[in-house]
Formats: sequence, structure tokens, C-alpha cells
Amino acid sequence: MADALFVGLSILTVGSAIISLESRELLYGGIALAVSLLGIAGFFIILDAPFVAMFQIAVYVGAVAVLVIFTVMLVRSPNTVTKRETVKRKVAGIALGLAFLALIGSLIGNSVISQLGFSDTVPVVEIKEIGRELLTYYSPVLIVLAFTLAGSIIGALALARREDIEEKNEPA
Amino acid sequence: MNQPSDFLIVAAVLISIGIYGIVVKRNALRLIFSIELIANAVNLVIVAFSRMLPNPQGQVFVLFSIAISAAEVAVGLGIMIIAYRFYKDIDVTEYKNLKN
Amino acid sequence: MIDNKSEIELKKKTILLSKDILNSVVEKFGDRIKVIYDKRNRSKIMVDPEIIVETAIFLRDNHGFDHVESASGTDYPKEDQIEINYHLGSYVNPDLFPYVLVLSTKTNRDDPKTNSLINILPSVEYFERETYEMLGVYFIGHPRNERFLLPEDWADIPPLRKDFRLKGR
Amino acid sequence: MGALNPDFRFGNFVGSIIQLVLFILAFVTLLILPIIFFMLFFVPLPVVDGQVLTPYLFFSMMVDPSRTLPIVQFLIHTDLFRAAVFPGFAFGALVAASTIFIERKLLAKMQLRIGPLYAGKIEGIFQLLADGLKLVSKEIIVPSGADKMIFWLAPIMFVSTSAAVVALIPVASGWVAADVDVGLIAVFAILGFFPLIILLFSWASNSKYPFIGGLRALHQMVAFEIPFLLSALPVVIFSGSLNLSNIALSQNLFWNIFVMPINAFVFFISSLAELERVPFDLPEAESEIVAGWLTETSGMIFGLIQLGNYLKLYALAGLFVILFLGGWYGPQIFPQELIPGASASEDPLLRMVALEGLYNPVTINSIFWFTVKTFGIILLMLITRGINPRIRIDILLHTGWYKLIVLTFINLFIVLTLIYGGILGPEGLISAR
Amino acid sequence: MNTASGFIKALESGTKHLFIKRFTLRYPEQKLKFVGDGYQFDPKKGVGIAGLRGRHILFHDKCTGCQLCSIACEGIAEAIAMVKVDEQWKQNKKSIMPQIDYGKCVFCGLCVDACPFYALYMTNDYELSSYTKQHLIYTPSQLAIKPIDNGDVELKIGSRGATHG
Amino acid sequence: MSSLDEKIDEAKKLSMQIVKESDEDKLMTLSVGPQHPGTGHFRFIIKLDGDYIVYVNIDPGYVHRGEEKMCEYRNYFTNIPHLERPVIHDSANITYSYSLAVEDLIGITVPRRGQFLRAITSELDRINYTLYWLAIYGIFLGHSTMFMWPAADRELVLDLLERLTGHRITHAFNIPGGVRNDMPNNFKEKCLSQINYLEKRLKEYEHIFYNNPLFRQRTEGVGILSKEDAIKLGVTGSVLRASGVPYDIRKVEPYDIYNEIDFNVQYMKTCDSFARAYIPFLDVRESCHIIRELLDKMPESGDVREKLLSNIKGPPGESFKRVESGRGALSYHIVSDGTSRPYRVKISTGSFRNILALPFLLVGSMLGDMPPIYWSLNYWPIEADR
Amino acid sequence: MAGETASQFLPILYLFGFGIMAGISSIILSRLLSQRRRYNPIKFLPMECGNIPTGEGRAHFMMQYYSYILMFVVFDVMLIFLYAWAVAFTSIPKEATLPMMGFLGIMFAAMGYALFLAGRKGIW
Repeated sequence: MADALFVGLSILTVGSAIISLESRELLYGGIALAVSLLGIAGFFIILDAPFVAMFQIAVYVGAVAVLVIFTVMLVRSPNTVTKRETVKRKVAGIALGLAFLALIGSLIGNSVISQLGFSDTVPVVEIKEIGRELLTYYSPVLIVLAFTLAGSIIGALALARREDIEEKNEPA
Repeated sequence: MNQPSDFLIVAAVLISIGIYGIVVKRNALRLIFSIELIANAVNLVIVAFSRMLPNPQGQVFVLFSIAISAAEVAVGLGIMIIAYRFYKDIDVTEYKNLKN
Repeated sequence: MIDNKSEIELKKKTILLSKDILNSVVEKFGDRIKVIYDKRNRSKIMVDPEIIVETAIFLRDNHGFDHVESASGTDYPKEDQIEINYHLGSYVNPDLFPYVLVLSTKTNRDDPKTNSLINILPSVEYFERETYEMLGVYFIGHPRNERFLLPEDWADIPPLRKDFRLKGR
Repeated sequence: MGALNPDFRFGNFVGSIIQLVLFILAFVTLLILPIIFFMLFFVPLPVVDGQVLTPYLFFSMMVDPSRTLPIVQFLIHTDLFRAAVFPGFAFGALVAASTIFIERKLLAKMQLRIGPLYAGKIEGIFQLLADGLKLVSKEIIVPSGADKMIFWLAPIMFVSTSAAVVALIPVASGWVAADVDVGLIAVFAILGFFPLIILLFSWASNSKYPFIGGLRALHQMVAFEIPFLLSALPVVIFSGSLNLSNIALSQNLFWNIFVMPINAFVFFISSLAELERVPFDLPEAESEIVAGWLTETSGMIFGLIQLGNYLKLYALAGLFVILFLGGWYGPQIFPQELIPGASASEDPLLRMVALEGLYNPVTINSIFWFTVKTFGIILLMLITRGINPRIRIDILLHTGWYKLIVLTFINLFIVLTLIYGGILGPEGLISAR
Repeated sequence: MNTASGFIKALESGTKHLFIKRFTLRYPEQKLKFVGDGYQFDPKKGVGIAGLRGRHILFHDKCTGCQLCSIACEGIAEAIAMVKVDEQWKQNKKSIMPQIDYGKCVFCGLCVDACPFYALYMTNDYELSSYTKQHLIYTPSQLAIKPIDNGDVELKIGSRGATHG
Repeated sequence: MSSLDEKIDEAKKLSMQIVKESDEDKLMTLSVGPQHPGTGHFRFIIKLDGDYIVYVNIDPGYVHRGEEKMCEYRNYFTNIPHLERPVIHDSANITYSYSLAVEDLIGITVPRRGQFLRAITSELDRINYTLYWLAIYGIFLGHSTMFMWPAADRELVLDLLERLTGHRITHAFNIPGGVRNDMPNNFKEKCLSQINYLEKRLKEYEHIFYNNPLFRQRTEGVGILSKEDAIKLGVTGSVLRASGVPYDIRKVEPYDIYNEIDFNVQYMKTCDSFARAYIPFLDVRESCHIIRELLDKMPESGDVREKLLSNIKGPPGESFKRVESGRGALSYHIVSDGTSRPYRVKISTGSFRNILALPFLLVGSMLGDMPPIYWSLNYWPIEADR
Repeated sequence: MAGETASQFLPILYLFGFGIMAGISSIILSRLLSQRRRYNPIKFLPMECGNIPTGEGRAHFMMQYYSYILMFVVFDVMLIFLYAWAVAFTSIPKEATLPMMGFLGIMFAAMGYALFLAGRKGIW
């Protein structure tokens, strides 16, 4: 059963990843991206990491996807004429992607990883353990992360506001 | 099926889709999509290895990684919004003055 | 019970007040202004169309008539004229609370035009729009002489003219 | 059967349905049942309580009804039953339906009205059925220029996402559809789908009013998600687990609301906002934006969204009970045996009535208290609708982002002080374990 | 604190009303009782007698066919037409009596005010709906019928609020 | 670059130019009304910049019937039934003003008891109208209970009006020369008990509505119409009194019996939507008080109506009379040419004067402020359109 | 492998499926039962209060509260970290709370500034 689940999730994830890049409507692309990220959360559940999976869903589907789709609605180009990618670039992109895939595939095929398996006996990682790791050994990282998040929100807000309009509105 | 290598292959496929997107697409939002796909594929690899070893530190790492990429999306979309406001377009080739 | 004394006093006071106002207006503008009637709490003056703005400014600044209770027009096809009435009232001067002064002017019926009071008394805005629509009087200086209450596809003569007849009547 | 003919009569309609049902029944008894029975001879069947499930068991059950009990017992412990019937979809839908009825009657009473009266003989008890029939038989209008796929899919996703939340709510010890270790976070994660669905639906309607409503809904839900999550934080600190069953079990000594009343209040307010109920119904503010994001909905699409809303209402009220009101704990009021001496009795009918082997006084008691508490919270949510006007979006955002977050942190620090002061917690004076 | 007390007061007021009697007239089951027999007019005094202005009642033995009611209605609704009747009355030589179209009538009662012979009054009957416009036209013989007054409830104010009962 | 790309680029530049020229991509035009739960038979077009209203244009006239023209075809009595149609809840006041103007024109006075009865119906109708208005104010703010309570308690007043005038709405009770009929037996006791009960109910309104913090948050400080602006715009009635001008026609120019009645003019100085929502409510209380006083001072018997010919001819001339209706000053300007029909009738209603303040108040406020501001202007679309 | 956790989550999928089934079946039933009269194209126009709609339905419309959504993305992350701390609270030493308090302090400073920016309505 787990196999069927895995195959289904793989198809869902990869398929919607392709749709997210290739769909004609940007909005459908956004939705497909959300579905793809949801599929990755499904992988996390299969890999016995439910906390990370829920984190993934809460952050990516609950927040990032909403932001992305909101932005898509905001910036939907008024132009009816859309530029298409040149064929050259497309071919180059596909070739590059396939080359990378072949490289990684051969690497995986030739390394020990392909023979390794998940052990069934090991206990599942508990959430408490994650919390403990987070707060003891990785606590400096937490602080740095706080600075990163704080910087990002302030930066994002400073970027997104419409100062040009403010200047326009001010009486000369 | 269902061995670490399978997860790695799925991740590799996702990464190559992301690379394709970065190379081909000129739409700023699609570029962000591609970056997100790559970041998530990497997360998947980390979690798969964490499950294989088994070691909770991998999951902690992924938590950090997700947090960082959320912040990155916030900033990236902020940049995109302001660029859109200037150029009325989300095509990155139009953003000529950003180079200077 | 009716307090007769205070009633009579009040009456006297308003009569005096109206006399005062009418005298001052007549003094200012001379024979270009006619006093039509002067009843209790109501008086009517008829002014030339050219000086209606000046009269309104004078009344507003000197006596405190700061708004209109009503503004309308009446069509007199026999005299070939349209009469415009502004019923001025005051919210500032407590003595003038019960008093309504009718400021009226007459304009030609064929090409009715008059100066708008919108800059002096902003409260006439919709009344003048309605009068334009109902009687066809063009108010010079009014920013929006256009359709207001009637249907968008109204193509008949202004309905409050006397030669517009209701169907079946 | 594309459209009903103009001279539609309800009697004919019912008659045709009855005819159809009778026809299907005859078909099943005459043809399908024999085939099934024939097949079952060749298929190995599971063993339940030492008995092989054979088609003939059905006949023996008619003679001895108490033989049904083991099979029922087997059935109700399957995952599918739990998801479909008892703590899952059917139970949630039932609570939702009764909530709608109670809401209408209660608000009517408060507003000096009578409320539904005619459908069903007693106080309009079948009003919901009548409304459902009405909604089903109404035409669904898809506005021109709408994004058809999203327009059809979004209401369905709305219902199913609400149902997914219901799966996580335990009603008694062990009685939960999905016993997830990260239950609380899972609830929050699934609730995060709603802004997306609403935004997409409002966008798909291709109309201005739904779009404004959708944006409002998005801002509102996003603003209240943070106090919503923060208010449940001290609960997790106490129980040391994210599993909702464990959280409920950790309150066997005292209810959490006594320690964290402010958080309970914040949770209540936030769940009202999450549910878009008055005073936070501004995504549907009819005097400003017609009906908000529901403007273009019609017929069953509207019905589905309402169903989803009430399922969500049940889920959030249940979550409040689990987190703050001690879950299913309450005084034991059910007797040890449903009918004293029934288990010793020889009469199979009596044993059937006494639900021997099925009847567990503790579980029944838990379910009873959980339901009572949930309805209490639902009642509180309904009364709030009766007494408050709608609030404005900037006040709402201000409330969500400033006041409620500060309030939750006040209570968080109170709880931390209590734990570090050694009064509560695992090693505290009043220890839960 | 002001906020909290405001909410609590509102909550108290709301819950208090759960125990107040419902203030709804269940119309087809209950009907309001009225004071008199309808609006009537005394031409001698020139003053009406208070009452509900419902459907008219026409006293054939008093109607003279003077058309005053029809004239009174002219500028209002034009609901009254004078029609020929088969009856013979000595005060009504022309044998014409009012016929009222309730599709047009606005129930102002000015026709009653106009009648100098106590022939036309109004009654408490207000249930006049019908499926066709044709049925809304009441002939003089229909107008002569006295309606059955079956109002049974009145507005009552008790300790638990006002109600119809 | 291929020629196709060039063409595409050209088209793109062109379209971008168009967009830049219009520069309206951040504004959204909304048509509020006529089929909108928040306007009634009325429409205004607003432009939104985000959540803020930047432009308002009002568009009334959906229920314009030409009452003024109709008046010219009917005589002084047959005008009554159609004149009360614009405000069916407040029909006593709209005919009161007309009757006063006609009486002024032909120079008669109403018998004393008739004056009292007129005042009683006028006050009852003021309560009736205001409760209806208040119910709609409640539902505009999403307060369903506040919609139901006044709508139910209106029944108390409607019951009284039905006893007195024969109809619940559109009474056709005030006519030139007095009132149509005397009041029925034991009307006084009934009226007193129901008015007392109504006053008790009004206290509950304060608890659930006016003192509700959410209601206060939404209305206090919203839509401020300062005293100067109110005077400049010539608003009237409760809107004017909420801006701090104690101007009530019943007090400043007492008609009929009102100079003998002792009552207070309610006014507030906060000038916001809350004041405009609260003043009519205070008026209802004052009206209860006035009704009690009127019933107390009323002569036991006497004429209620001056006998007039049914097609009375007014002398040539004109008259201008006004009353304080539920929405403010309601005035009639009647011109007569000596025939039995008025030559010209101009109805100046409070709604028509108050709506002038709407664009003034809405520009710059938020979309959520629209219902409380709009309905606090005490606007009745049908009356404004006439 | 991968059995336990995944099977815990399966009932959620079941209920999701039930919701979809209920939705689809009721919509199909509705399509079967309800009338479909498509002769009047005006009926299918988007709602604009009885007028023929003007302008684009999906306007590029930005409320002044975009900043709040940006903030949500970042603070949602903070919350989940708080939950990780809360779960482990009883099993970690007391000193381990300090980094969390530092984390919270920094985030709150950022939140305060962000709210200040978001509160300035003129710039959005």
C-alpha cells in the first residue's frame, strides 16, 4: 500500500511541478505549485516526519501559496500579448535539466545509496526530540534565524510599499 | 520501491524541472516557482537521509530551511511587486535598469 | 394655555425684523428690487436676474441667510416667463429661525438662463439640478446641469412646464 | 431529466421517487441478493468473535438479535466506520444540521420572532430538509467569464477540507477518526487551506463584489491565524504533546480554562473570525458588498459552502472543548449497566437492548459530556451573533494583530511563571499525573 | 472596562429576551380584533367615525345613485363606476349604484365622506385577494353583504412583554 | 530579433501607453445600488482606491413619480391620497405640511381638538418612521436583532394608528381643515399603556445597540459633519441637530398646537455618525413624552374638522409652510391661481436636502464606513425622488 | 516501513474523500433536478446591482493591507517554532527557554516595526 501511495505522490508532485511551470494561466501555475508542495509534505509523512510535514503545509500552503496567488492576482499583466519563449532557450533548458538528471541518476545508481534501505526497527523521531535539538544544540542558529526573519519582513515591507505614490500625492 | 534512492530520484527530477524553469522562463513569478521547487526537493533529500540514518538533526535542518525559504519568498515577491510597479510587467528581461 | 402676550410680542418682533431686512435690501439695490409681499414670517422679493448673486451675497453676509429651504421654479406661459424662487433660511441667527425669505427672479421662457447661486449657497446644488431638469432653466456657473431624477432616456420637453400634459388628462 | 416540466407538482415528484425506490428494492431482492449470496459461498470471509461471517448468519440474527453485537463491535472499530459515521463525517454533519436548526430557533426567540414553523409538524423541525430540497432543485448559475474549473471545484474543496478538520477531533478516549501525533498542528495546517480556497473562489467568480469579499476574508483569516495558534500554546506546554487525545487526557485534574481564561477567550474570538460569523462576517457584509464572496453562488454551491461552514463550526467548537474545557471529562452519570442484570439474562432480545459488550459506561459518558460541552460553545457562538453588529476591517486587523497577540502573551507568561514557580506542571504541587 | 461592561450588558439584554413572549401575529391562524364596524361618516356633523378602512358596504335602500362617490374618486383612483342594477328603489330612479374595483382602490375613504345619504360605509373586511383581476371588481350586490368579523386576538401587554393573544 | 517579436513589442508598448494614460488600474469602480441590500431605490457610483473611497457620484431618480406634476391635476382634497405615497410610514407628517399650506392659502384655522389629534398622529408617525429607520440601521451594520426589535415594536404604534385613523400606513387622516374623524372610545388609555411599554423597550435598545462597543467603534468619529459644513450644506432635521444646531421646526416656528407643548430639542455636538444615529432615537423618547402631554391637555370634546367644500378654490397667491417630519423640515410651496387646483406645488423634503452631504462625507472614508454614514443621513429614497 | 505515521493520517484522507463525494453527488443531483433555462444571457452576467457590469471583474485591486499578508508568512514560521519549543518544554532544562525568549524578543521587535509600517495607511 505504501508503494501505491509513493507512486501516486510522485506522480502528483512531479506532474504538478511541471504544470506549475508550463501552464498557460499563471494562476493555475500557482495552484499547481501549492499542490506540488503538498505532495512533498506527503513524502515527509511517508518518511515519518509528521511535524516537518505539518510545518510544510502550514507555511507553504497556508502562507506562501496564498502570498504567491495573491501576487499573481495583483500583477496579472494587462497586456493581452504574451511573449513566448524562444525555441532555442527551451531546448537548452530541457537539455540542461536532462543532463543534470542523468548525472544524478548515474551517481545514485553507482553509489552505495541504491543498496541502502530504511530500517524498520529504528524508533520514529519524536517531536520532543526535535524541540530539544532546536533549543539546546541549535539554539544559536535559532537566534540567527530570528534575525534573518526579522530582516526579511522589514525588507519586504520596505520594498512593497508604494512610496512613489506617496511622493506624487504630496503637494509640491 | 520505497527505498532512499527512490526519494532521491524524485528529488532529482524536481531539481531538474527547477533548473529547466530557471533557464527557460522569463516570468519573474515562474522563476520564484522554480526556486521553490528546487528548495523543496533539497528538503526532501535531507529528510530522506534523516530517516535513513536515523537522526533528528536532519528534520531540524529542514525546519530551518523551510523558514529561510519562506522569508526568501516574502522578500522576492516584495522585489517583484516594486519592479512590477515600475515596469508594469513581470518579464525579467524588461527589468533593464535593475542592472545599473 | 396660550400665552397671548408673548405670542404678540414675538409677532411684533418678527414683523419688525422682516421690515428691517426688506428695508436694508431695498436701500442697497434700489428699484431693481420689488417687495411682493410681507406676511408673518414670510416675505418675498423679486430681483432682476443680473443682480441675484449680489443680493444673495448681501443677504448672506449682512443678515445670515445661509441656506435654502427650497428652490424651485414656476412656469408662467401667459407671461412667457419662468419664475425662480429661492426660499432662504438661516441657521446662524436665532431671531431668523422662523423666518423664510423668498428670493425670486424671472427669466425668459424661450431661453431660460439665470446665474447659479451654488458658490454663495452650496445647499442649492441639487435643487438647481432638479429645476434645470424639470423646467429647463440653465444655471450659469453650475457645474452639473444634467440629468438627475428623470429616466436616462427622457426625450420630451421638461415635465414641469405647463405645456407638458400628462397623458389622458 | 434535464429540467422539470412547468406544471411541477410535489406529490408527483414524491410519487416518482417512491416508485423508483420500490423498483430498485425489487431489483435488489430478486436479482442482486441471490448473486451476492451465491458468490459468498466461494469467497473466504473474515472471522469475527469466533464466528465465520456467512450469509446465513443474517438469518440466525433474526432469531437471536444479540448475535449482531459482535459484528457491530467489529465494524465500529474499523477505520472506515470511524471516518464515515461516528466521530467522523455523519456525526459532524448531524451536529452541523442541528446547529443550523438551533441557530434559527434561538435567534428567532431572541428577536421576538417564531422562526421556522411549518415544515414538519413540530416547530418546523424539517425546515432544514425543506431548505436542502429547495437548494438542490435550484439552478446553479455560473456567471459568464467565470473560471469554470475553480468555480465548481472550490465549494467541493471547501466541504472536504472542513470534513478533514472534523477527522482530527476526538470525542472520547480512543474515539477519533485520525489519531495523529501532531493533531493540533494538523488542525491549524488544514485550516490554512481555507483562505486559499476562498481567494480562488472569489477570483473565479469574475465579479467585483466577490473579489472584495475574498480579499477581506483572506486578510481576516490571516490576521486571526496568529492569535489563534498562539492561544493554544500554553495548552501544549501543559500537556507536552500535540496529540489532541493526550491534551484532553492531561486535563483529568482541572480544566485548562481555569488557568488560561484569557487564552480561551482569545481562542473563542479567533475561531469566530475564522468562521466568518457575526461580528466578524465582513467578508459577507451584505450592506457593503452585497454578499461578499458568496455573491455569485447559487443553488447547491451555496448549500455546500454553508455545510462546510457548519462542519467547521462543529470542528472548532469541539477543538475549544478539547483544549480548554477538559475534553470529555465530566461526572459519571451513566450506570454501570444499561439494564441491570441483562448480561445474566437468557433472553436474547434483552441482551440486544442492553447492548451487552458494546455498552461502555465510561465511553458513553465521555461522548455525552463532550457533546454537551460542544453544544454549549456552539450556543455561545450563536448568541454572539444575536447581540453584535459587524465590525470594520481596520478595527478587525488592529484587534487581531495588536490586542489579541498581546493578550495571549500575557497569559503565556502567567503560565510560565506558574510552572517555574513549581505550582503546576509535571513536578508541580498540583500535578496532573 | 467600558467595553467589557457594554458587552456584558448587551449579552444580558439578549439572553433576557429568550424568556420574553414572542411578538408575532400568526396571521392566518390569528386575526386582529378591530374597534368598530369600520370607518363611517356622519354628513350632518361632517365628521367621520373611527374604524378600519376595509372593503366598502353599500346599503341599497339608501343609495340614490347620485354619483357623488364616483366623482370623489375621480382624481384619486377612479375605482368607482356607476353600474345599472336590476333592483327598483324609489329613491333610486336611475337604478345605478357604485361598483368598486379593488385592484385600483387605495382605501382612502373619501367616497364615504362624499356620500350624503349614509349609503356607503367601510367595513373591517380586509382579505380581498383573488386570483384574477376580474374577481377584484365588486358589484353592488356583492358590496351589500355584511362581512363576518372573525378577529379574535388583541395586542396585550403583560409582565413578560407584549404579545398577541 | 525576428519581425514577429518586433510587432509584439510594438503592440505591447502601445497597450502599455494606454494603460498609463488611463492610470486607473488601481481604482475600482463600484456601482452601489439600485439592487443592493445597502441602498434601497437609490444608486451611487463610487471609486475605490484599495479600501478607501475616492470618488462618489449619486444617482437618484429610480422611484421618481412626478408628484409635483400630479398635484396640478387634482384639487386640494384629492391630492391627499397620492401625496402620502412617498413616505408611507410618515404619511401623517407629509400631509400635515400640505394641509397647513392649504389652510394658510385659504385662511382658515383648525378646531382645537383637531389640532391635538393632528399632533398625536404626527408624533405617532414620527415614532413609526424612526423605528423603521432604526431597524434598517441595525441591519446595515449587520445587527440582526436590532433589525427585528424595532420592526416588532413598531406594531405598538401601528396598532394605535389603526385604531385612530383606520389604516396602519397611508392614513389619509390630515386634510385641509382638520382631521377626518374623532378618536375612538378608550383610545387614551390604550395609547398611554402602549406608549409606556414602548418607552420600556427603548431602554433595551440602548443596551444592545447604542451602548454596544462594536457599534460605537463603527460610528463614533466616523463621517464627521462639522457645524459649519452642516449649515453650509443646508442639511436639516436629525442631521443638523447632530451637528450641534438646535433647530427644530416644532420649536422655532411652532405650528398648530406645538407652542403649548413643553418639550426639549434634542441635539448633540459630536457631529459624527453616532450622533446622527442617536438623535432620532432621542426624538422617539421625546415623542412619547409629547404624546402623553397632548393626551393630557386635550379638550374632552369639540370639533375636529372645519367644514369645507369638496372643491374649494384658493385665492391667488402663494404659501410656504413646513413641519418637522421624521427626516427634518418638510415644506410645501403652493402657488394658487384662483382655481380649485393648485397651480404649482413644490415639495422640499428633508431627504432631498440631507443627501447633499453624502458625497461630502463619503470621500476619503473606508468602504466599511459607507453603510453607517449613508443611513445616518436619515434618507428615504422615495421621498427624495418624489 | 512508513506504515505507522502514514496510516495515522489516512483517515483524514478518507474524510476528505467523503467530503468530495458528498459535494460531487449533491451537485450532480442538483444538476439532474434543477431547471436549466439558458435563453437569457443577462442572467449570467456578474452581479453589479442590476446594471450591466463595467470594467474588469478581476481588477488589479490591492487593499491597503497587503503588508499584513507579508507579515503572516514570516510570523507563521515563528509560531511553528514556538510549538516545537512548547512540546519539548517539560523535557528540556530551564536554561533552554532563554534562546526561545531571545528568538521571541527579536521577532517581536520586528513585528512591532512591521506593524508600525503597516499602520501607516498612507504608504500602502
